[in-house]
Amino acid sequence: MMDFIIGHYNYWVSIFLMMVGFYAVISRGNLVKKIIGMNVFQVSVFLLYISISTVEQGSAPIFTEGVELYSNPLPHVLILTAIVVGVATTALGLALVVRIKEAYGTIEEDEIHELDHTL
Amino acid sequence: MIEVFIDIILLSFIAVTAVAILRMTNLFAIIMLFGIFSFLSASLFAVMDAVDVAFTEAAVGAGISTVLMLATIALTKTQKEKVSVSHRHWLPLSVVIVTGAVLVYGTLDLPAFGDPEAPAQTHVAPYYIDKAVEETGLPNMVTSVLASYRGFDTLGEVVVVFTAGVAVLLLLGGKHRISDTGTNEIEKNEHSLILRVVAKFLIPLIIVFALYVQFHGDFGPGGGFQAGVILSAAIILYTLVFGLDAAERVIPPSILRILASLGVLIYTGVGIVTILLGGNYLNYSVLGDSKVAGQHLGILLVELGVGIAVFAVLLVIFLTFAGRGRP
Amino acid sequence: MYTAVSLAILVSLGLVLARALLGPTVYDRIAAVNMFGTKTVLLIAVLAFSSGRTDLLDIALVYALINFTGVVAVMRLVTYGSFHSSRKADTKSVTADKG
Amino acid sequence: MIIDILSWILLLGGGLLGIIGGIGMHWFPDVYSRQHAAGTTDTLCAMLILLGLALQAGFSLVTFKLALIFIFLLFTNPTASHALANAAMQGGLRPQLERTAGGDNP
Amino acid sequence: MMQGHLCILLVVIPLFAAPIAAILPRGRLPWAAALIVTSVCFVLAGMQLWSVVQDGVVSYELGGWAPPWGIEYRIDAVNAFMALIVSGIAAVTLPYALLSAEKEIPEHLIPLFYSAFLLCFTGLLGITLTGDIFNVFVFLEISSLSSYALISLGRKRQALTSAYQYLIMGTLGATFFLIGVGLIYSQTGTLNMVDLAARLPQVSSLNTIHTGFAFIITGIALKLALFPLHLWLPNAYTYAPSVITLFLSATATKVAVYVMLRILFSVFPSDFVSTTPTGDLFLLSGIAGIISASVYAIYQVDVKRLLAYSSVAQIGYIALGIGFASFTSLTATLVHLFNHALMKGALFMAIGSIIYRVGKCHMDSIHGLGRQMPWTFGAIIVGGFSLIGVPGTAGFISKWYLVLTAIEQDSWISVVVILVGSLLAAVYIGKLIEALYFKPAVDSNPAVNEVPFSMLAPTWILVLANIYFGLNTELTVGVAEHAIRVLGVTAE
Repeated sequence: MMDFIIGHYNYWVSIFLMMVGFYAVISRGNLVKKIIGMNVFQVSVFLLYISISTVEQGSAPIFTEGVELYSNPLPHVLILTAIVVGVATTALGLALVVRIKEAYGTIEEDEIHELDHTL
Repeated sequence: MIEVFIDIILLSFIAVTAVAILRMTNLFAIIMLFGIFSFLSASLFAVMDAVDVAFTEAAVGAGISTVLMLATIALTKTQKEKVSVSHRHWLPLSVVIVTGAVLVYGTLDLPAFGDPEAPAQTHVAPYYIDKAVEETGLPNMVTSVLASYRGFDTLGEVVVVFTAGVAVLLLLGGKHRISDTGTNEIEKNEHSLILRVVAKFLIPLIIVFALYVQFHGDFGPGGGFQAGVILSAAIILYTLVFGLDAAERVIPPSILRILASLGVLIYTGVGIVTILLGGNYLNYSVLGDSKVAGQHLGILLVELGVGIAVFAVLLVIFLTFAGRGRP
Repeated sequence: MYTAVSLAILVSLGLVLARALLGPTVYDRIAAVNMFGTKTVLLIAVLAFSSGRTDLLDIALVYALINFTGVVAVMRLVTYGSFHSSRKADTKSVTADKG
Repeated sequence: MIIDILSWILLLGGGLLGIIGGIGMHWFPDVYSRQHAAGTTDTLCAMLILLGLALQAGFSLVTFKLALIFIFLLFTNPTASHALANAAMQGGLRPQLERTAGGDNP
Repeated sequence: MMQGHLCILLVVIPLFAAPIAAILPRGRLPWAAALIVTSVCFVLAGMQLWSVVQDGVVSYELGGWAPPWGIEYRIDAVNAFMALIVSGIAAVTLPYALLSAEKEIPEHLIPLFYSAFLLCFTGLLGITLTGDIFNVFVFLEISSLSSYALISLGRKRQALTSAYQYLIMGTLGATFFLIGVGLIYSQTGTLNMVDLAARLPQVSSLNTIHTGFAFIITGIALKLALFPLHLWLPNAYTYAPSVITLFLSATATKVAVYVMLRILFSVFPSDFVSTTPTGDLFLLSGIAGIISASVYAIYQVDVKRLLAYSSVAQIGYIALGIGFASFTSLTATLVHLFNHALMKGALFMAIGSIIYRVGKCHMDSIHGLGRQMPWTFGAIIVGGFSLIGVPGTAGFISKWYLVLTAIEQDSWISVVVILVGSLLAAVYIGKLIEALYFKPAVDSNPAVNEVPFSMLAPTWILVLANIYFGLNTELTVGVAEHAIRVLGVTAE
């Protein structure tokens, strides 16, 4: 039982982080906060992937004399790509937030809705 | 054993930080915490042997993303999130709980953390570990998988970054004048002397380090992407200390835009050259006399393309954000 | 021995994290973030030695650099209110609240 | 052998200072004194630990990198502390000159 | 020599052109570059489809590495057909784009605009052609990021908020997809679709695979705007620049449908999918989507929003086709993908022409314009009839096949829903035609002329295609049937 918990602790924490990030995205009305929540959500997915790639007693996937056991390089590559995608999305999202602020004068979702409906 | 222990402690820290991010309403404090969150996750990646990922996450998450978020709250002049009472919280909450429950259900069957016999470790990955060094001549398997075996993904990644640059320019690139600053004051730098002296000393070091990361990526953690981020961080530091105008005198934005395109073109171009030489797209083996030499040359070139593109795009993004609303 | 040192660093990380969470002023948080960055650098450096992977030092170096840039960015923002102007901003609004 | 012992002492000293600095961040009543606690211990702690590690490594590229990290921290910490205190002053926070019960805010 | 590289050139040519377009000077040069690139791609896609139908599946090893270690492009009739749709629509869109974009996009942004357009085009083609599930994610993000930016260029400020909303939903969808891929990878160790299909049957009873499957499907459903996850779509289509609305409505959701088909029918084993409630959920979503979106469409006063809701309803028909999962229904799905691209393309082009002339497309402000712009009005009539499913137009064919399946499967409720959906479509198209032709012209509108030839010609190419493919079904249905057989679904 203990082994099972230790062996899955990583996954569960990353799932917990996913829930926190996801909740921040869908429940908060502030546009910047949503983007930060999205970042948390994405980072937790990275954690999940890297947890999958880890090998106990393994070393980083850089060839060294005398080392036999390496951790899995493939998820690392995938996550490198995903991190880049994440920062690209963040930059675009924040640029949108700046423009929304300029156009509406607020970055709160409720107030934006009100402004659009009173038009 | 100690690594498992550190792993668990760091995971607990990161969980606490995430909850705090969710609960706080002061955006400035949230962004500070997000910096810590990124540092923590990067450390976790380092502990879990994903050195390249740790490298990138620290530079991107704690560096670029945080700076961009700061720029955004500066531009939107919003420090506090309004918490509305009208929101119905049960709907998002139940969606999240269902999602989490499904995920936990899914992980019950996952092999234990670190199991070397897990399917993920036994099918495709061993090929890279056994053959990559021999086939590409690079000790860093992450680099060889990144630039060669899955080189097309990496091309896509560079294009994503480029797209973000185009998108930010489309959104914020135009001249936008804010009304309240009529006086065109001369950029007189009031930043403390200490900071300027230190920055003058550090920036060359950072640039040298970026070049080291660019070309050492074949052997250790690093590569084009990380080098590009670090190099742009150096210029960002310069901008922060000496002012935006000074930075734009050093690197004019028009040059940066050309560099960004150039980086992508180098990567795509290498692929086209390999087709012309009779290989498949991005098959670097045809570039050199021997297979390994070709791989080596190809990886070097595409990493260079990645470095240039990432450097230029991230800097364009930062400068566009920083220059928005400039009188 | 490395274990003892990493534990010590972890403890101080925890304390610093608590300061960052509790605030109360923005400056406390900034200081905490800065110190957190430094401690992470040290943790990674110690880890590099305890696991024998000196490659990790490169990462520690990047953390130190990013930490510095980040803190300067925050500082600039707090002092001037934006990344381009050199006029002193009214920063009272930033500093007071307890998040 | 001597070097080993010396390096252990340095490392442990550094670790201890780290904890003390962490406690210091909670012990003092206002930004400036906390900053003082953090700033001073932080730099020294980093110095001791990195020096200890350098002794372990001997003279190589590793030492060079450690030295580089050290230079970074040496510059960044005091600069950051200075700029921070500066910013805090400008931001309107007055140092608290006398200790008051529960006096956390300006 | 280039024959073997056809599939990769399809992606690489626009990829190479996009950064060049970004640094070209203002003026018409970026447009010309984009026009040439998309036309070349259209021709290449045609050649690709021809060669695939003739010689069977093409596998292209990127970087010269054999799958599953390297990334593989795997072209069969399904994705060659999709690539043809995407590049065809792009090639017709561009001649139209010249004037429309000049009117709606600030001049200094034109080079970046076409660069982003090409990036979006690249992304969509990349998703279509790849045989690697992670590569799908990467190109999905390329197309999504560029479409967020393009949508935000609309002239009203709501364009910004709808782009933001789309960004959040789209990123959540992509991240869900990523989680699913990670879970699947953790139990199979591979990312190549063919390899996945070979390895999944052994592990398909595990929880992890079920969860991964659910996440992948949810992720794509978000991108697909499957009812009830469609909330981003009406806003995005309403406020985007006309050119972008027409391009995205005709391609982006179609590509997402393709990914869904690929995942459901070629990656996951069919006996696994049939144990899950996926089919029923699709049927349910299809039925609810058709009815509710059509009803919503009737009450819209903005013509673009009306058509956007109609798109959601059309996705409902596609969902029905996927839900039945039979040979006929999937054929109907593919044919409908193609036909819907044609009719929505034509309709949005016609609406774009109206916007070009009067600057808005509110129901009240277009009164009588049909008499002043007869050709544009004609396009709307034919496109609208196709949308309703009048015999003799393309729309009739796909609906006919769908009804056939529903009868085959004894699902009378679906038959009723399809018919009611068509009826509702007749109502909203009728409203549109009434406003355009039978209402007296608004006084405040100045008398307008027909739009220039460069905008009319692309519109009428699509209109004529609507009629042609309504009369001659051999080509579309033939290719679609061939494609469905490739997916491994055969007629009983």
